[in-house]
Amino acid sequence: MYTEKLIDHFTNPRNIGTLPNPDGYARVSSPGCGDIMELFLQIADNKIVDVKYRAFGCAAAIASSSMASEMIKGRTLEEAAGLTDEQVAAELGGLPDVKFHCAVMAASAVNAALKNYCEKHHAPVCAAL
Amino acid sequence: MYTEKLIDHFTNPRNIGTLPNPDGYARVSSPGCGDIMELFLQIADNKIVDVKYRAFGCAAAIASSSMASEMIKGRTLEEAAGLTDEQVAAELGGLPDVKFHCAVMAASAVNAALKNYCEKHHAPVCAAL
Amino acid sequence: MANTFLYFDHSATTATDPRVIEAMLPYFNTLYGNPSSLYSVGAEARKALEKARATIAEVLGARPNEIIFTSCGTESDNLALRGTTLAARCTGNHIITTAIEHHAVSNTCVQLEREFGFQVTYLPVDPDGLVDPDAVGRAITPHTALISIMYANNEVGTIEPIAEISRIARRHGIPFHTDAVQAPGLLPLNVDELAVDMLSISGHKFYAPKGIGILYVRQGTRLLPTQTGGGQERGMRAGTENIPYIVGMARALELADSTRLSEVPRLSRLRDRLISGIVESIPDAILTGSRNQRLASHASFVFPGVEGEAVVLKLSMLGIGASSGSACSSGDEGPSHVLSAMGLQHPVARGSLRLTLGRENTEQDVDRVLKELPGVIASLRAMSPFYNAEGTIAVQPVKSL
Amino acid sequence: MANTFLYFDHSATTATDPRVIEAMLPYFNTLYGNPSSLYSVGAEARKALEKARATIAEVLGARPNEIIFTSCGTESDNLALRGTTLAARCTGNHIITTAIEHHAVSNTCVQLEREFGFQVTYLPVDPDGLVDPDAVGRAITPHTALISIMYANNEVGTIEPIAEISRIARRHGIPFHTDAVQAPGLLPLNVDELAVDMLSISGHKFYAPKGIGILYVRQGTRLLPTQTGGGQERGMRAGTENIPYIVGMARALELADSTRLSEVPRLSRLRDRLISGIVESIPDAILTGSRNQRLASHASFVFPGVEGEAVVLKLSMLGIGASSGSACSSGDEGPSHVLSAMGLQHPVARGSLRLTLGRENTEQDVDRVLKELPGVIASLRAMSPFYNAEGTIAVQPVKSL
Ligand SMILES: Cc1ncc(COP(=O)(O)O)c(C=O)c1O
Ligand SMILES: Cc1ncc(COP(=O)(O)O)c(C=O)c1O
Repeated sequence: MYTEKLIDHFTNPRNIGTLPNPDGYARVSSPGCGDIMELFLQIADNKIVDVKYRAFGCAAAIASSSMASEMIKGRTLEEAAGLTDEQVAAELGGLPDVKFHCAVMAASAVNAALKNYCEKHHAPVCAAL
Repeated sequence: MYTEKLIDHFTNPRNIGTLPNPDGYARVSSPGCGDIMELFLQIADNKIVDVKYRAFGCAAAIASSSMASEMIKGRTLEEAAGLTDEQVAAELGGLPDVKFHCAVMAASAVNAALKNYCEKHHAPVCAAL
Repeated sequence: MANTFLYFDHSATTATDPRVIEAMLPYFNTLYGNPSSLYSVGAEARKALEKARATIAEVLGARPNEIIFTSCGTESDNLALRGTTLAARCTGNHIITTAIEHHAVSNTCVQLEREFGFQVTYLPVDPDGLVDPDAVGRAITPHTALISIMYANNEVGTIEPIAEISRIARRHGIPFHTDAVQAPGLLPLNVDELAVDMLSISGHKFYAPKGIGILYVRQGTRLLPTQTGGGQERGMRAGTENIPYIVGMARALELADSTRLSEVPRLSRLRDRLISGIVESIPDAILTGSRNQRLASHASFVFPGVEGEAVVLKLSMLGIGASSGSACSSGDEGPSHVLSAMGLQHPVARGSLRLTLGRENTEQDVDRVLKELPGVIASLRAMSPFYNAEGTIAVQPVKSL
Repeated sequence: MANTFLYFDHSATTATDPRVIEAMLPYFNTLYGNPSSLYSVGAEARKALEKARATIAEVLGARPNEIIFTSCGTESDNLALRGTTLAARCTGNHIITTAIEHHAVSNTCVQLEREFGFQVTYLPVDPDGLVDPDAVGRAITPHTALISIMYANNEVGTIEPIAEISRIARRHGIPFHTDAVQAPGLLPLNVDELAVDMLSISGHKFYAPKGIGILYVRQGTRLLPTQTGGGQERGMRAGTENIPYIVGMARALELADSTRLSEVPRLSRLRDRLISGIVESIPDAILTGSRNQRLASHASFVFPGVEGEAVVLKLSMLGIGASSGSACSSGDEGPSHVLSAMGLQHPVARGSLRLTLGRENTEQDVDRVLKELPGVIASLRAMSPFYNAEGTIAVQPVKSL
């Protein structure tokens, strides 16, 4: 049911942890099943220079969070702001239908954390979010 | 489902046939499934000296008819008139519940043929029938 | 009496094919996981389940998510009938079926009539057992919730004009179900060509075990599930899946369908030899069912003057397994409803014999039947009050008990 | 990672016992007849069927004609619930059950409510998962048509006071059904001592295959059949009988019941070792279900801060098969209804893990779990937003998507 890539991100999740003073922060939950992702961004020169997260949920939730964190690390805010659930799922090699909401959660966390940063810093990327 | 004795009477039915001028005759059918037994008695000196029958029906019907014919052959009218379905079934070593009506048919044919004889000959055994 | 038992009752059930047993065995105690579980033995079971579903969908020309696994043909019929009619009971209360359906359909209709207020039209058949498609059209009312007509009859082998009838149903927007339990390996099963919305299959009729079935349900067909619980079979049929049998049935259906085009002519030749041999050698033998619209495996007769169970038992003692529709036993008294619907009445209808061919039957087997059967019929007729030496049937009024 | 896979999910399903497979095999392609047929292969099948029925009746202390063979535990539950309530629907429209039944019971109750106008009382349970017999008595109305309460719960292993409750039902003349699917081999099954009118069993929980079940129905209990067709199972469950599985299940039940008195203490010791080992080595681990009124095979927990499926998957990678009630998948979102009924809410309830023991498990197996599990829980907690280093659960309001 899960791809090897997903299992790899579940078994060895990248960027696990928290940042003490994040520039961008979000905590989102998946309605219905109640999975949680908490995302911490450190931003400098319009770039995501560090990213950490914590996740509560099934293997797909953990792997989606890990994958999303990898996909935005080192990217500009504009690049990261475009992240979609489909991209996260595709990068994992696909998700079972019933688990697609995990990719939705991860992409939403990215966008919410970017929005949090933008609101605090009046960054122009906000308009897109 | 059938006893060996029943199978024997089905495979080698005794007293099969008809009598041209029977002293007692009956044709009875089993309601519902429509099995038929036709019984011919030759009677002399208050005794059943010959018996023949034809039967249409399943193995149990044929065997019950055969067994009943054996049980009354050579008996006095009084002896034969007492024949019951339970006796026929018991003599066959038992009948499946759903086939008990076959023994009922055979015993009824015996009683009906005796009655037919008695009515024609005003024999006293009639009262019991 | 020969040593080998010759089996001529393939419409009743078949022996499980050794290749099917082999396909099943690993799923009993190696890959035995519950397909709903997450770890590896469960994952293997789930994979096997979905592979079987895909194989079956392929044979039916269907989508995998249109295949529901059930516990037998009877359950498939029940789910189709109860499921669609109970789902539609606020808008429709009328069912159209025929007078010659298997009891899995007809007794379910009776319960829907008695207990749930449905009205059922039981369409008549002609003396060959054929349903008139025009009669189906005429029976349709604005309240018709379902039409259910079998693909081929189990007692007399007649093949019904399903594709024609289903198109009438479709024009009226009424779901159409067919009991195809007798069809696998003998008739094409493509659900789009047949234009059916639901189709029932039972494993044990084509060399898979007894106790497994399929209901094909076209996407968009509304069904109220009749077995509720865990969400198995997309909520349409709850219960832990019988993986070994499902895997076995998929294999069996594949085998049956892939050998169909070669088996059908072979079986037809054997069947025709059987039919003409019997009709020629036994006086007053009557073929039941259609001569042309007939399953390749199926030969059925009535022999006036005898009773079917007695014939079957005598044949069995001679090492030949056959069956009769006349079983006079619990709950099922009197002659077959199928023969009655075709116009055959007691006592003639009670002299029914069904000989149904299968993979292992040969010409020699057929010849053995042709050698033994005339004597069996003659011996029973000799003691029958319904058959006299001149060969005519003597029916007289009888005294009932 | 060790080579052998350790199976700790016997409440989900079991591997079929080789002795059971051996008992079944002849009925696939040697004695494969249809039990309704007359000739020898059919007679052998019929004999096997009735022998199996007698064996099972003996274990249950029942009469053979009170045993109905079904296709699974789910069907048994469905037949008991639908069968009695639909038969009684003119006089009674009320059902009493509990909030912790298997979905085979609870979802059937939901359908009876939504589609057939029944009223259902779902009795609460205490934090151990126990039903209060007095609450059953209080819930009875003049319209109560059925009481259905499980013998032992599949998620938390709690054993319900069935014998006490059934006597209350009997005093009121209300039929009492128990889902005993988790009981064979672990609890006594005598239907008179339990005083139950109906009892459900599923083969695959005691080393018979998936896809076969039993419903015991006390003589005199009124049921409307839910699967109609041929007259099999005395008209209570139509469909050609699955002889191999029926024979196998009889053998399996015999084996399970005859080893029960020796297996229960052995399993209890393993279970207790598992429970105390886990509770001692994993911070904040909580045993779910009753400590004393508990199946000998059953250990279940919640681990705050983690999610059950993730735990199960990690254990599976370490070669240990377990399960979780938290499966967040189609149709079954959110935490288990059983844990909710016991007062455990999200997110704690989602950290559930069930380890259920079986015949082949040893002390070494238990010790392997005790060695691996703490690391699994710790690694998941390390990434959890619900669990901080101090070991307390931090639940904060969250932004929903
Ligand atoms: C036409 C037809 N429909 C339904 C059934 C019932 O199938 P099953 O025996 O699998 O319940 C049968 C055979 O028994 C059949 O021949
Ligand atoms: C308590 C309980 N009832 C019913 C069932 C359903 O049985 P089956 O899987 O045979 O449909 C199960 C197991 O799945 C169970 O644990």
